[in-house]
Amino acid sequence: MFYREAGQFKSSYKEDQAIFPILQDRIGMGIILLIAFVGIPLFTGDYFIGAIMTPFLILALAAIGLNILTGYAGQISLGTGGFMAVGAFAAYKFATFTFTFGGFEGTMPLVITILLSGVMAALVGIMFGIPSLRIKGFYLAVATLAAQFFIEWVFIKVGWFTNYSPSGVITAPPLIIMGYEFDTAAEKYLFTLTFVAILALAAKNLVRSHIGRGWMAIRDMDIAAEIIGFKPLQTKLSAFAVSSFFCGVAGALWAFVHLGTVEPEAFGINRSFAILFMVIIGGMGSILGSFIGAAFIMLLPIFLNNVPPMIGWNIGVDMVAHLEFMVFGVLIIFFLIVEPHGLARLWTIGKEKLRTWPFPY
Amino acid sequence: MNQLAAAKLDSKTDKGSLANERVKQSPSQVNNIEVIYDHVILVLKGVSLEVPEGSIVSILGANGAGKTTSLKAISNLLRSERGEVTKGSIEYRGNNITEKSPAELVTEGVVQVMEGRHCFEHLTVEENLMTGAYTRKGGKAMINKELEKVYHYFPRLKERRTSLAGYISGGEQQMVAVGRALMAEPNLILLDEPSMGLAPQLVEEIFEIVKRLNEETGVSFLVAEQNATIALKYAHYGYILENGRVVMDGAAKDLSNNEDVKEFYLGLGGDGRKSFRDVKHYRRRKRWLA
Amino acid sequence: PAFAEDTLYLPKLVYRTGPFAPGGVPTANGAVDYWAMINERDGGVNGAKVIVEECEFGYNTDRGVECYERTKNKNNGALIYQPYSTGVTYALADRTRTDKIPLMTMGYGRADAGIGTAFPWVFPLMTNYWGQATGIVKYIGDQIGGLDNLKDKTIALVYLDIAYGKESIPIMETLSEKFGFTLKQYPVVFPGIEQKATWLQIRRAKPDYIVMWGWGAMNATAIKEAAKIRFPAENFIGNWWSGAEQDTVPAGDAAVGYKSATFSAAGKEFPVIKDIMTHVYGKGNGSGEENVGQVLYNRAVLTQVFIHAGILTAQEKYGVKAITSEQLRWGLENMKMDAAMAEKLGVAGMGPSISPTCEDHIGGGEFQIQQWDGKKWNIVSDKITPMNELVLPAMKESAENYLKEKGLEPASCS
Amino acid sequence: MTEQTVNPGEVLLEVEDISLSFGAVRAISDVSFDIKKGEIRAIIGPNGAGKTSMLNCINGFYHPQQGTITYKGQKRSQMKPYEAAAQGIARTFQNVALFRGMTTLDNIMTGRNLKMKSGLFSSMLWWGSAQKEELEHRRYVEDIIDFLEIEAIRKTPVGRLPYGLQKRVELGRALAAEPELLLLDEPMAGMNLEEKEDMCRFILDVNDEFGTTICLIEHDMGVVMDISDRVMVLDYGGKIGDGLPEEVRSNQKVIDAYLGGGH
Amino acid sequence: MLDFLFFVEVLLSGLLTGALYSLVALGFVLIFKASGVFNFAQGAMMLFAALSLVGVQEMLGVHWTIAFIITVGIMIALAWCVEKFVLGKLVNQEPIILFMATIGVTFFLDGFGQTIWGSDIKILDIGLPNGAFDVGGVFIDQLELVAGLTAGALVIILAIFFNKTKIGRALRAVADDHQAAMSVGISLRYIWIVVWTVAGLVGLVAGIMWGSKLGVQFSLSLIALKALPVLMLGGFTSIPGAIVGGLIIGAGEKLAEIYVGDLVGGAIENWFAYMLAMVFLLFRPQGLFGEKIIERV
Ligand SMILES: Nc1ncnc2c1ncn2[C@@H]1O[C@H](COP(=O)(O)OP(=O)(O)OP(=O)(O)O)[C@@H](O)[C@H]1O
Ligand SMILES: Nc1ncnc2c1ncn2[C@@H]1O[C@H](COP(=O)(O)OP(=O)(O)OP(=O)(O)O)[C@@H](O)[C@H]1O
Ligand SMILES: [Mg+2]
Ligand SMILES: [Mg+2]
Repeated sequence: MFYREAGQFKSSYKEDQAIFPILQDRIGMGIILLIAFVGIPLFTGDYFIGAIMTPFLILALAAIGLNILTGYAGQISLGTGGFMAVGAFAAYKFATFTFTFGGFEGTMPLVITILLSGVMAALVGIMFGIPSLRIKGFYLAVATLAAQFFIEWVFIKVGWFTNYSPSGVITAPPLIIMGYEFDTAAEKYLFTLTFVAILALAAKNLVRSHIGRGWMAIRDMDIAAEIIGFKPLQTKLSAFAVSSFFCGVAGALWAFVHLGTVEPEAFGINRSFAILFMVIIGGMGSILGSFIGAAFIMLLPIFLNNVPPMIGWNIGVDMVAHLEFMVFGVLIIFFLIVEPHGLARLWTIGKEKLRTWPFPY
Repeated sequence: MNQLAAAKLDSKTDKGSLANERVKQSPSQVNNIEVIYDHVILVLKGVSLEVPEGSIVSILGANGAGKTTSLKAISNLLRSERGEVTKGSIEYRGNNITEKSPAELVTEGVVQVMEGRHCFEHLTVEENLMTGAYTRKGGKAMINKELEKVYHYFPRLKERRTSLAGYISGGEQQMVAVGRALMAEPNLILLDEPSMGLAPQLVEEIFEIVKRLNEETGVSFLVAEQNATIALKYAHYGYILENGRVVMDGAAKDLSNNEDVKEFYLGLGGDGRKSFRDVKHYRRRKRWLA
Repeated sequence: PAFAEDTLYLPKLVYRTGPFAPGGVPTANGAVDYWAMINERDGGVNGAKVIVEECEFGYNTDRGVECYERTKNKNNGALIYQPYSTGVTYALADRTRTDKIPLMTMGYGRADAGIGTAFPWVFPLMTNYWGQATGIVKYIGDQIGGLDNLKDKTIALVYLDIAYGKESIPIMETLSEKFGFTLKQYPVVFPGIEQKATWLQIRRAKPDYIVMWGWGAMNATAIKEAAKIRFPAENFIGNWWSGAEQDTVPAGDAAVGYKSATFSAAGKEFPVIKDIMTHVYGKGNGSGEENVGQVLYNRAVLTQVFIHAGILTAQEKYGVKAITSEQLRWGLENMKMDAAMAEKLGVAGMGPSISPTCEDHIGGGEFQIQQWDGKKWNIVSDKITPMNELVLPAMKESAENYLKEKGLEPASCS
Repeated sequence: MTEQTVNPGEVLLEVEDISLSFGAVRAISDVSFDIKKGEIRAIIGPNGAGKTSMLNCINGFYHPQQGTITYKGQKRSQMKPYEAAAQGIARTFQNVALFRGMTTLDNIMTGRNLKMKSGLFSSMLWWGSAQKEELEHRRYVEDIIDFLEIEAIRKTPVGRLPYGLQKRVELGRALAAEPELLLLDEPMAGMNLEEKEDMCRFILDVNDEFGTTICLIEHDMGVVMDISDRVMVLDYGGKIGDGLPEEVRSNQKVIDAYLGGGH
Repeated sequence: MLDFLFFVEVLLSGLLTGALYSLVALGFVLIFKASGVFNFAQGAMMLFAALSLVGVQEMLGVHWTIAFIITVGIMIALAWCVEKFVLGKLVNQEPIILFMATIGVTFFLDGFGQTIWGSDIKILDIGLPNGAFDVGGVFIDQLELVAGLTAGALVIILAIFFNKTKIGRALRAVADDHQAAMSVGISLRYIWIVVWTVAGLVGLVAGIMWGSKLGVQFSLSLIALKALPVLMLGGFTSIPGAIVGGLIIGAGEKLAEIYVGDLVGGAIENWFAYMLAMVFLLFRPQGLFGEKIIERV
């Protein structure tokens, strides 16, 4: 009833191309951003901000990255963790690298550091993307898994990356931008949020540009795509590059903002899987889906874990954990059956229904 | 429905004795069904069809009219398309089959040839045909006999028997799809655009096969076909679908004499068949319902 | 009504599920049972009830962090954390610093965390990995009649190829230079359930001794493989995370004679364990009787005992029952775990006597070597003190790096 | 619009006795024919005669073992499909090959990709040049949509469209590339008369409005005979007839092999 | 000379380990063959099967053979449930969706298994040999020998079952096109239950082998990761491929670890296996024996 585009005429293609053609959506988005930037920092506690929202946003960013590669370009990847690791360790190297010229000595500005680390990840991503020209579908997973394990191994073995810390664990320097240190949970959260918001917008723009269409074309039918003129090499590698860039930045944020220290294992194969799950359950080929998926995969277990105590049902924590696993598994299946194309699609169908409400169809 | 009666009558006349007593059995019926895809897209808005035992019935209609959907509703392949029959019922030989699984239906003799080939790419042509006989009990001998029959219908397939179905030409795939259905010794075959992509003489051929099977073994056919000329030539009875509704039905003969059908489906305007070149840029589009 | 009565809140990060559950369960049980016993027997610590809350994190670092954040402010604030996970330990190092909560990492975590000025809130309270390595080499020396006999010997270091496993490498290299034995390193790919290649190499290299830095499923596998290549079990020495029933029992006969380091004796004869049996299991409570007396169980109990001692010291100094986490830090830095205290807390002979200070969060500490006889672990060496002259400088250096990278000032202890 | 290197009537594409075989199967055996600028050239023949394979050779998806293909006066060696596309060859497919995950609009937009240049970063920002470019092409695509009368399904995912409409969208995608040579593989399969008439109209219009050269495979003799300028007939990979429609129709070989008694 | 012996030994134990991998890989192949589903749950199924075996044995205190039979029953029930509540509802969806569904199954099984059987290490001893032969200085692990033979036998049996019977053809048909398969009367239910059962049993066997190696514990399910390169190298759809792939990967990774690993700091096994598989795929994108990837317009 209230969700109608009726009477909202688009007088130009420009308006029609807008991200949120429908007024209600624009308002909704505005409210969400307002809550995210103002509401949450003001009205919620450290636990929610620091242990829930910040990691959630970072993982969502990684999910966007993978979604570009798997959801939009159709290249299944299990190397996400690896690319995040590249981001994290690259950021660490850049940050701890003090350069001196003309008497002036200092380290790179933080934001540059993080973006550069993304670029590094992109390069590595391109390298491991090359096999995708020949290897397709689930088989491609092998190439990305190779990346995953190889990268992990390199960071464990090559002391240089960790400045020769005996355990191979890196400790991130404090977050200082122009002399201002981000150290409270809220500050760190806002720092992350800004990154994520901007990058998410960039991603959205990208996927609706001709580049994004190229990716989707390759995904849906690579032969036809090539026949109508998309160069497979360029298209696929660009997807790998952009995707890895996002993952790299996410990795850097994870190390610098969330944990403040990481061991290579923090970006192990399980991370890669988790993020793939986020993409699939959230919705392949949907930026919004990346967020929903991240929420589902990361927050739901925590929530489930909190439920029994909340309802004053005290069973052993191990039992709670087992239940958490089972319910989680069941929910995954349940949502797939309700809407195989992911929660994001569920959301759009919901809107469809709203639009035609009160008439069934 | 008196037209239908008529259809039965004249269909009787040109039918083998075997078919004759089959006719007495109750027909396959689709009663006023409504089909919805993805819970939101309403496609069939109350369609009723009837396929008397041992008759050939054809469905005509524009793209998107709902032909394929109707057939899938009968063979119950809708589920796998996230579509569902929300109203009405489907009966086959007197019992309701709306809930039966496609596999069960095949064992009962209802076989669909799907639109757009749907071959098993990684199986050879011969293996494809053999899967057609999956539900049959008989041994190797029987299978080989059937194979020979199909090869006899489509010599082309015999030449390509060992190549993967994924690699054969579009038309060849179409033959495989049809041939596969013939292997299952069906009572009711649902043909979805059998002529698509086939060379002219093969189109004739296919319908000849339909006719022969129908007369010799009394198999009934429900054919969704775009080539109205030939469809009506071979069918006993016809339905015309327009976006989800049956807008006209009657004995094939009557239909082919109907003016509108003539003009819009058979391309026979008042002055015989007009050339595709002379098609006007603006044309009066006839629609039965706005 | 949290303030109605005095309480001490000890959240416990546990992993009773996942790949490391076999080790996680006994450690968790030990801690929980101990405090249950204290509440039962003495009605808390000087009357202050102890609230233990478990939080399951499945050995998964970010879930660990989430647990920490979830619990840290409950019941007027958590007193101390003991994650039993290297990853979480590293991740919490910063957070506990800002939140001013002690982090007990008894026998694991950063090797340099013993430097109180650099890590004012972290308490290894026990020889760290480097110390342990030196100690084990010392023991090997004793076996062959003196460290200088190490000259022409070969020692193989088999370690799990992750952060934890690599901690010992630098010091082992230093040692091999110092004593002239050849050190051969054999990383085992995580999670270490497939080690064929490693053991083929070892069999070829024919080392005199094998030192193992393993954890979880890796240990049992290694012990079995060692037996398969007929390597004498008594020359195979694991560190103290590679020497529990969970490692030897699955290995069956292969494990007989296998040795490992430990700083906590196994067995049920210690008063504290007896009390747990009577006051907890005796009353039909308790979380896992089969674990009682096992190496990891007792180690967890011992850890709690140190915390207990810290609490007592703090209560005494500040004259309050419900102490704060900052007061507990003082308590831990000033407690004396000597014979008397051990006697009082019923752990005489169970663990080392230590006396940490503000600068030194290790406070001495010794450990022993135990051997598996097929049924139980028996102590087979007298107390070994690490070669601190080697260890301390290394720790100091590493700690300084840390402060530099973090841009932190060393905490003052005056 | 790609610049015109050849003027009307001239040979646009010359195929000189090419042969193509897959293992034992001989799909095409030394066939030669040419396509003149601006004509509508039909290829007919029984199923499995090698028609589709021929198109695949022309746009570089298959590489004939023998023979040469000369396009716009230059002999071309093995070329990749996207290179062919870049040279102005567009096509539709026998089994619809649309991008099922995308809307009609996006599908047709992909046809414009060769003309879109804006880079990663400007696309990310969605500002200035990138946006301008996008809108320009959108306008062009909208014209095609109007022309094909598919406004109504602009935003529908093509996966759910009925077969006939999918074929139409595919044509749109090919047109969007403003091709010089348009290859159509059975564009009217699975259409009823009315729709065939529409299709013919589109093809004819494209042909005489943009002067696009068209090479078309079709099994509906009515259509072929009416709209094509010249017809080539393949059978078992070999050429058995070539010439004006009526010539071909009366060619006995063709009648036996293909048309059958019916016609 | 001695070095040559050593080489032989490395090779042998590599091959044997490989056979152990292929035991796990087999399960994946079966299910992929029959429905184009990459079954993420295979590892979990293996663990669950082994857990059930030991659990039943402990609980009822019966001889392992009886426990085995009961476990078979359990695996059949599992297969039935998977079809009924998961796959049956996802007919005709893209492979990646089905893949995700199997992930759901994984989570459930992990939780369920631990709930019933607990998460501590269980000793699995059904009297499989445990030592090693010493053949002229070359050590051969007895257990692995047994495992190798079992794997070989399984492969032969399954290969025959799937290639000679009409079910075999039906399977491939289903994998190609769910809808078309139904339209010719193949009952997906039946096919899937059969296949998942067989896969479950293969999992059980693999579980027994690995279980008696390192005790039945959660880490068992991690073996799946070692099976992936095997699977890809051999081809997702080929039963013989599983064993051949296993042998290649096994031998390859061991040789690499020992002769190359030293030079670069060791522990290269994991990624080397994948790199190796990748190199093979670059030449045969469908794996050694996998079905051709059909590219056609
Ligand atoms: N899986 C689906 N999901 C959503 N809508 C669908 C689906 N399949 C078909 N439709 C819609 O149902 C309507 C009827 O489609 P159907 O395929 O039955 O038409 P048709 O008569 O077979 O057309 P054609 O002659 O082109 O095959 C179409 O408008 C189409 O958009
Ligand atoms: N990639 C391939 N591999 C093997 N054989 C092929 C391949 N492509 C085509 N063929 C064979 O070549 C012959 C010609 O195929 P083509 O698709 O060109 O026929 P067609 O003329 O298009 O027939 P139709 O009218 O049915 O589309 C067929 O027999 C087909 O089996
Ligand atoms: Mg149809
Ligand atoms: Mg063709």
